[in-house]
Amino acid sequence: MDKTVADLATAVAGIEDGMTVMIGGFGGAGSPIELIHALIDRFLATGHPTGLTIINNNAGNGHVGLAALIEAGMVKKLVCSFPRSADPVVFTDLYLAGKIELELVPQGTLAERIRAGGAGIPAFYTPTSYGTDLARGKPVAEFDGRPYVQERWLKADVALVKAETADTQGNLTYRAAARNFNPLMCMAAAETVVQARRVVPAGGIEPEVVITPGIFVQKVVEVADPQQEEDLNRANAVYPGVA
Amino acid sequence: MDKTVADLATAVAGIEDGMTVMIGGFGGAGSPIELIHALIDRFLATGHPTGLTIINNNAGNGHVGLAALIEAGMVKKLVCSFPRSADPVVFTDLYLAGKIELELVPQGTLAERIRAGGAGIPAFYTPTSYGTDLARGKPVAEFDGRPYVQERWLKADVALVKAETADTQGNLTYRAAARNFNPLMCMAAAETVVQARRVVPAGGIEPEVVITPGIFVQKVVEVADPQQEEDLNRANAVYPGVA
Amino acid sequence: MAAKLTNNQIAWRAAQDIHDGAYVNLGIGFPEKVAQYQPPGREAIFHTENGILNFGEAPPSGEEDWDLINAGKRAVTLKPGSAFFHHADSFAMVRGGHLDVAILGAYEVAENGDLANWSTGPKGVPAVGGAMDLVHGAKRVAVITDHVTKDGKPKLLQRCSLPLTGVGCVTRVYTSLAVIDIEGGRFVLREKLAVLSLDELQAVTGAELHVASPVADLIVPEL
Amino acid sequence: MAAKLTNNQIAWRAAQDIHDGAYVNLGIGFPEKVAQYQPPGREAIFHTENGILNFGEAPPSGEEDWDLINAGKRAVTLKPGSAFFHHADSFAMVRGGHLDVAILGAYEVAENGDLANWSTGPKGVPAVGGAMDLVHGAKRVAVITDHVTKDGKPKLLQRCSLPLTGVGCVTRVYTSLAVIDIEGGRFVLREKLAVLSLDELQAVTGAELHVASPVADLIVPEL
Repeated sequence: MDKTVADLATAVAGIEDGMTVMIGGFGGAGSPIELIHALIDRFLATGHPTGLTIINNNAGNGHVGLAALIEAGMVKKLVCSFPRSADPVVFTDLYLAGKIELELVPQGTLAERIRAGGAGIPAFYTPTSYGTDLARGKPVAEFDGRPYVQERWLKADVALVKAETADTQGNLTYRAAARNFNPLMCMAAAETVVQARRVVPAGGIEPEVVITPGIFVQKVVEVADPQQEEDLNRANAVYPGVA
Repeated sequence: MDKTVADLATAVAGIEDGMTVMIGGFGGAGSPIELIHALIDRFLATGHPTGLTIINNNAGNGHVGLAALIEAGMVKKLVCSFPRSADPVVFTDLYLAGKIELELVPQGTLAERIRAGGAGIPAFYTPTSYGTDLARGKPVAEFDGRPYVQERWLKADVALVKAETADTQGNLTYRAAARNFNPLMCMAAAETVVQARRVVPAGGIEPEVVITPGIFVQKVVEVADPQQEEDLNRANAVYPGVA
Repeated sequence: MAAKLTNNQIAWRAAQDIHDGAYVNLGIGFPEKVAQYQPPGREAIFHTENGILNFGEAPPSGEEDWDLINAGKRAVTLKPGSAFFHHADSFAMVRGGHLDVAILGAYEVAENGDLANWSTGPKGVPAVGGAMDLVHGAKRVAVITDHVTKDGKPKLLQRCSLPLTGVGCVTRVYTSLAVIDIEGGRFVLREKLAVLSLDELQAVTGAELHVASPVADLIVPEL
Repeated sequence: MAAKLTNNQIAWRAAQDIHDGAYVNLGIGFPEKVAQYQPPGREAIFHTENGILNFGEAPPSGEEDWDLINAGKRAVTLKPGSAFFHHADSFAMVRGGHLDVAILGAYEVAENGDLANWSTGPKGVPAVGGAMDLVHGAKRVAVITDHVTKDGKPKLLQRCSLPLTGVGCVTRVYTSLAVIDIEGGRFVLREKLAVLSLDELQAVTGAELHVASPVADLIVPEL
């Protein structure tokens, strides 16, 4: 069993118009920049995929990665907890112009909904958002005298994930706080596509330290020297940039 | 911050009559034999604690560990998925005599209920047990055209857990399949008591490989050479044995 | 009706349907045998509820590590690429639809896909383990079983009489006499032992066997 | 009313109530300052939603590791005993009642404990982050805030006018003028600046201040 694919273009080849795509990362940490840029490349070459629903904690920063994906016009709807950022101009402009949909979800609920999608739990109750605007229209129930809001699972057609080390069977480790949503999204997508800084043979990761077991991963591509969103933005990078 | 305690007796000192106690382990793997035996010692010396509700996957094996706890007459009720074993005589006899209560829970539901208790999720829906005797009396709801059973969280007053390495702040690693329910029970108990084969200073466990973060742990005791239930049973051990 | 497959042969037949790269959970006991009969060149990855992916066969006697056991509490070994995880993650794999196939034993299977394999009734100590979770979530839930009970009664029925493990969950049954799919609430016969007529097979089956396409001979090696 | 605490002084006062060994989440922005004022001899362990326990202060400029950031996306460092975990485990800590205290900023706090700190209304892009999760679960939810808005209006009110973050969740408010508990749906004054009369404080507070026990002077060092 070898889940590695040859290049980034092959890795993102399964993403089609109208799909729901989870993208790992919290701010720049753990954001799979190269996979996102490969998807933009395909869109620029072919006009597809477009009309995507993106699930991420944020709405991107600057003009690279997720922000560039939105800027390219490929995104119909964003599901996230914090679509404001230091340089929010891309999403903000589209949102205020009514050209992109937003489903705002509290961060912990977002994480739990994704985990629920991966774990076969169609709905759960949380105290979070009870009595607030974000609970509107959602069922409420009382348990042990306290009110809770019912939330539904979130699933995706594809997840784009950034890992530190992957083995050929798709077992993964992450780096520091770049872990964040990545392991959850691996669980909740029909096809999980991983960019890893290092790909090793099966057995190259100690079974005790595997964070994402390979069963949750379908494709692995090595990106040996991944870009960091924060560095790109400090350099005022723009993707795809001037030809 | 130092969560280590001097000995096993101190470790289990907080367990009182009528409490709900989660005990880690699946069969013998990950079973905190020494903590359980320390609790039996206290009962034999003081008559307390008794009337305990125990949450574990099984009902013990042979005449050591959980089986010995039941045999000592300290357990009022058992919440578990598989109370049958190679030598089930202790639990079976009490159960058939109507002297111990049993709440039978499918294994995955048991794990998820414990995690829910730790994660502040009072209830969730699962397909497991729908249409079976074990779903009787539980609310049923349909999501996306499929029926699901509502299950409630499980919490405990105390969890007894077996770890491989602990640091003084309570960060834990486990050994192989001895992990099983242990990390979940750490999350779901008001007081989590850990026996670890090795206790190291803070910083002695790489932050990337921590399985249970210290926030879920209250007491740590070192048991350098823990007994393995399977070995004890193959030697026909009986606890407390003949004086 | 002397001719029937041995348990090893039933396990062999079930193993032939496991594709390369499949993630598989084998119920404890008889279904564990399926692992021995993986066709050469195909690699399945086995999952055990108690927190291991990609475990291998039992170690030599005396070399057991009792922290390295499967759901049946038998000692196992590891293959390259294995991983450990806790019980909630393990059942996320089960319930979340990540397993390609689960193969379970059965007391009874009904033509509507209902399975009874955990309780023989109110006597004794009830124990369910992971069975009720496994019947949900795996992409394909198959049963391996003798075609009839020890005293010759059908195990394939119109409706189960014993307490259910799951509702409408089984899609294929490998028995000692036949391979039968469950489709649209009916048993559809796919393969049967050549020595057996359809009528003979029907006579030991508790619900109607339908034939949708040519019935193949159920051929297995000596094992 | 020239006399008021600086943000640093408010943060200092809040820090004095954090016990040794406490697990603490500080909201992004102003509340992050609380970490600087831990009393000597007391060790708090800080949690950040994006998956770190026991992080320390910012690294020197130029030495940032952008995979090692807090919820405010600022670079941090690690202390001995730190741990990484994913977002679901992180919010299990939050929602599951494992944090001893969460300290948050506020637009408005009501005498019934309601908090508004995420939205100033329908204009602009809404963003909530982890605020709605943090107000539930932590054993103690405290607010640090200027006592009044920039244009002098009360932030402590009978009822919040802005969209709520949480219902009945705040139990103590540290302001630039006072320390106020929320008990039984009322503001109970615990400490106030000595230069300020109760009437003067009441005049800039949007709901009645109750006095249940002697009101202490709010005394903080120059910072």
